[in-house]
Amino acid sequence: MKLVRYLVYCLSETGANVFDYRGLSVVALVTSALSMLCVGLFFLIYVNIHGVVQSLEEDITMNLYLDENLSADKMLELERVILSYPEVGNVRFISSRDAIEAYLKRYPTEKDLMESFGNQALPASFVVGLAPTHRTVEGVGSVAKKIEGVSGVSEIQYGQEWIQTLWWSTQLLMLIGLVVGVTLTLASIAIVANTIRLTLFNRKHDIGILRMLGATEAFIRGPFLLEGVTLGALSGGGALILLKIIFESFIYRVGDGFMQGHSIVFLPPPTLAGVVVCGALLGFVGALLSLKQTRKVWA
Amino acid sequence: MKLVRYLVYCLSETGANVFDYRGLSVVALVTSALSMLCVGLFFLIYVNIHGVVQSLEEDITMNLYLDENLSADKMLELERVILSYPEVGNVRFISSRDAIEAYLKRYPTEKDLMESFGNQALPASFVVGLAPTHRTVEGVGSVAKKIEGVSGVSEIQYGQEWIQTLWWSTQLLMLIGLVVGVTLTLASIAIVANTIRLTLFNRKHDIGILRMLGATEAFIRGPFLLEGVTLGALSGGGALILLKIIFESFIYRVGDGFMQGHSIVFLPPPTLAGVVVCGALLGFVGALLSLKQTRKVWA
Amino acid sequence: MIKLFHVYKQYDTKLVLSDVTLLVEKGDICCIVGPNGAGKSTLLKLMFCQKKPDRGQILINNQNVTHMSQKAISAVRQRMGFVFEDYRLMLRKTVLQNVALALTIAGTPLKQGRQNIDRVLAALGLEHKKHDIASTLAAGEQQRVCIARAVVSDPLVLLADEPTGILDSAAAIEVFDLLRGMSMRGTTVVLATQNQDVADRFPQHRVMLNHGRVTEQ
Amino acid sequence: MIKLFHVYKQYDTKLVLSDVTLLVEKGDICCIVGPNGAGKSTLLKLMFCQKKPDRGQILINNQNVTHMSQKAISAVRQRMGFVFEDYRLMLRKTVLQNVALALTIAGTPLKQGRQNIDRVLAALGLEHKKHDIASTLAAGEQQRVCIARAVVSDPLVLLADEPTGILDSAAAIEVFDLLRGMSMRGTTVVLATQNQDVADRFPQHRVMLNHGRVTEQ
Ligand SMILES: Nc1ncnc2c1ncn2[C@@H]1O[C@H](COP(=O)(O)OP(=O)(O)OP(=O)(O)O)[C@@H](O)[C@H]1O
Ligand SMILES: Nc1ncnc2c1ncn2[C@@H]1O[C@H](COP(=O)(O)OP(=O)(O)OP(=O)(O)O)[C@@H](O)[C@H]1O
Ligand SMILES: [Mg+2]
Ligand SMILES: [Mg+2]
Repeated sequence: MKLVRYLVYCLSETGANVFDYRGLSVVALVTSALSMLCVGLFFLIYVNIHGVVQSLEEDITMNLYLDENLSADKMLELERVILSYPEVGNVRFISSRDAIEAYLKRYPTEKDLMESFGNQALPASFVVGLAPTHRTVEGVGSVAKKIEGVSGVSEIQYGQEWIQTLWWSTQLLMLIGLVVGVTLTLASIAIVANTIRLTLFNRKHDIGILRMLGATEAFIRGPFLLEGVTLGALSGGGALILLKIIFESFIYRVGDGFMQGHSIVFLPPPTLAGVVVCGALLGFVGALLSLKQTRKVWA
Repeated sequence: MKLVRYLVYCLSETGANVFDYRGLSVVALVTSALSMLCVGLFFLIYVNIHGVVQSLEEDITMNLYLDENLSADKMLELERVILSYPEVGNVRFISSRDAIEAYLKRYPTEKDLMESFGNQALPASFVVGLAPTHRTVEGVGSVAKKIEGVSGVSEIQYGQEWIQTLWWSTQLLMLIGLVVGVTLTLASIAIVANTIRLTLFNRKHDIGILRMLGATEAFIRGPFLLEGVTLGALSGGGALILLKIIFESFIYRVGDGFMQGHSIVFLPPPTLAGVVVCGALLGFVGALLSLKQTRKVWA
Repeated sequence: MIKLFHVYKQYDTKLVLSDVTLLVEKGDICCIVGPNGAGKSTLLKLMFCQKKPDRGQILINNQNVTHMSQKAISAVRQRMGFVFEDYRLMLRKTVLQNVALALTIAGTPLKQGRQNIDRVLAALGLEHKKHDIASTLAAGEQQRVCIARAVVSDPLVLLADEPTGILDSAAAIEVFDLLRGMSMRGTTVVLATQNQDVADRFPQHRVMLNHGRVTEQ
Repeated sequence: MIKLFHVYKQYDTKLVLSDVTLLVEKGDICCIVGPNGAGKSTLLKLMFCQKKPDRGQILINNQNVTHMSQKAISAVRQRMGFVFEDYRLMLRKTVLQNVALALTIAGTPLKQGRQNIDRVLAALGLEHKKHDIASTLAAGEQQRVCIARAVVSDPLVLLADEPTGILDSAAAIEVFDLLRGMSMRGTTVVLATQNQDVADRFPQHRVMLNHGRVTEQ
């Protein structure tokens, strides 16, 4: 009963604060929604590129070219050794002849050249598929390192270059996203904190009265915290709406070219809820920061 | 006399405002100095790259390769025509033989090849230097277009590709600089405006008294405008100091490699003064914005 | 019940209260009289835990409030009413909201609260101003709202600093009657004033304060 | 000199002043008496151009102030002094700074200003508080500083709303003497009070106000 009355009080106070300083509140809402939008945009891009990377990673295989003149026994043993690694999912043998046939299918004009080299024109190889748990850019690197030392293997190929590029790109993207995210998150907090501080300064006299009436710190702070949470959550929601609009009207069309048939997705529903909750949390933190001075100033 | 007294009043009020809310003032100073620093950094990079671009532009020449078997008369006439363009500064003739000699000096091993082609291995050409007023990326393009139609000229070469790249890079840099500059300038204004608004809200009661004592709007606003100007100018100055520190300790060392011998310069002194003045102006605008509401609220 | 033992209060070098010892029984009305700057408001602020004494002890309802946490002070204040020169009304709120706030904070049940509000506003002649915004009231009306807010939660202790200074004689008499009624119901009342006429109305317990010293009791 | 012709002031449906006609000669002391809520403060605020009348005309020193620009109002106010219930002191500043501010705004020459300050503070018994921060003063002392600020620039017109409500009798007498001295030197004084005793001290020109109407002049 007492709690209900307090909640009613908090709601009406917050409403009055927001209404009395509606200009300020709107500015705060818009600016912090825009910062959150930037973070969301980055997140959206990240989620989508991450999807592509993952599907590309699933196709990662490794070619092990074998020493010339390796005996059949040795080859079988090698296959068994490779299969024993936990990172390896499957191994397919490609004989020198298979390799040449595949090559000639692709480049039929080079038949003469191939024939002049004889049967050993191309070396035999194993195509190694990775276990599902290791189908990542890091995974293939670590397996390659293990197999390198095994005798009978002359060369390992697994598209180091584009895998490295992919790896660095995602790392870079994550880094930039992190920096941008942290900066703009701090900016949002600062914006909310400043807004609350303004209403707080305006309620200085009223806060003094509350304290004289025996209101506890928690009682006094409630409406301001609620205001912060409301502003934050509304900013988060606003950012999501803006994000959806941009997504529908812009990214969705532009992006398709880049995505190699991989369809672009919006943020998943739990993430959407998460953004709003995070917004509320940011607002809460902002309000807390600005409230730190109440006790000091108006004791 | 009256003015002196008013100035003393403004100074003491501003001092009191800044002192009473020193935490706030410091935060405002630091954040707006940082935004201005970003703008300054961009400006610095722009100034330097612009310098390199200018010196590169001065070296821009154009090679006009001539039709084979053009008679000496025709060549002379062509030279006269080209020199008649106002954009052209000088023309140097390089005969087919000169060209081959120059080529062989660079690649001595290809002597046999050259000899097998005979005297006409490389075409004769004019090297066209541009008039000082047209030594720009756009200038060379327009001249090339004019000469293209002239008979006797088989081909024009002026490094279209790198010139285009250079052109686009500077354009892009200018665009990004503009966007970043405008955004952060607005941010600085907002920061100062918000700070002044906070002190203003705190002086509400005092402003009411001032108005009752017969103070004019100008009188009341003076200290707040001064506060804005001071904050802005200090932010500008702070940004410059930070910029200088970064310049000395970081850019100066890193940049030298990129700059192709062109020495890196700091912003010129008039620009330095300009930054501080601009800072003051931003602060002034910020203060004006936050003062717009005084009349409305405390009439 | 309020007890002060040898209380001193000093600002910088200026001694504002010196060796004040005072006992106000439950249900008593104590009138502190003295000229401007005598230290009356300071004394009331000490009782309200708004300032701390430099020396001496203060007991409110058998609780020593001299060294108390902020939280405990809040709890004590919820059982006290005050009419001070500063800490007046919330000017953006209505009379009702201002008065009801005291009840919300004190946690008085809603029903009893509503009855109290109506009774107190009637006693102070403010019924018809119930829904007016505080800032639109005349100064004397605002002062009466402050008094209403102080008494509405039936506090154990009521501290009133010059409550009738700007009230006309009719309103002042209403206020005095209200204070007497409250003391009859057991509230301990401390009243500070510079006005001899006001003091003369409460001859039972009168304390003369001058330059921070109790000169007559 | 102040003239009001058939002045009306209304808030929403509530008529606060109705058909007030009043003439206060230069150097006159006019005492407006009436209970709380009679409209005294509203009347003074109209004279001070802080509110506009709904009907009627107001002349201050032969200037019609009924429809004036903000700038012109500022100029008029520089020649007026006020003691109002709100718009009290700048609490962060010293007594001297508060009083001197009025002189700075009115543009009084520095030398004369200094003399005025010393004279006025002495007359109100505030010399020793000259460099105290306003917030540390007792309520009555603050009120006297307000009065000092109002009279220091030798205004043509002085409006005082309940200036002695919280002052002790000695201080009140000082204030009354000050007001009489000013009126002798040509200042037109309008004083509003609910207190009959105060009104009795200014019998020359007394205006009874009740429910917004002048009942006796
Ligand atoms: N915070 C403070 N710092 C310094 N001096 C103070 C402070 N508060 C009060 N004083 C001084 O203490 C003295 C007593 O002040 P107090 O407000 O208690 O007087 P009072 O009896 O209430 O007077 P009044 O009738 O005018 O209200 C005054 O001289 C005042 O200047
Ligand atoms: N802004 C306003 N809006 C609505 N009503 C108002 C406003 N200002 C004043 N009033 C009403 O006008 C009436 C007269 O107010 P005023 O302040 O002039 O009275 P007063 O004679 O000064 O009383 P007091 O002696 O208490 O100061 C009051 O009833 C008040 O409620
Ligand atoms: Mg007092
Ligand atoms: Mg009044």
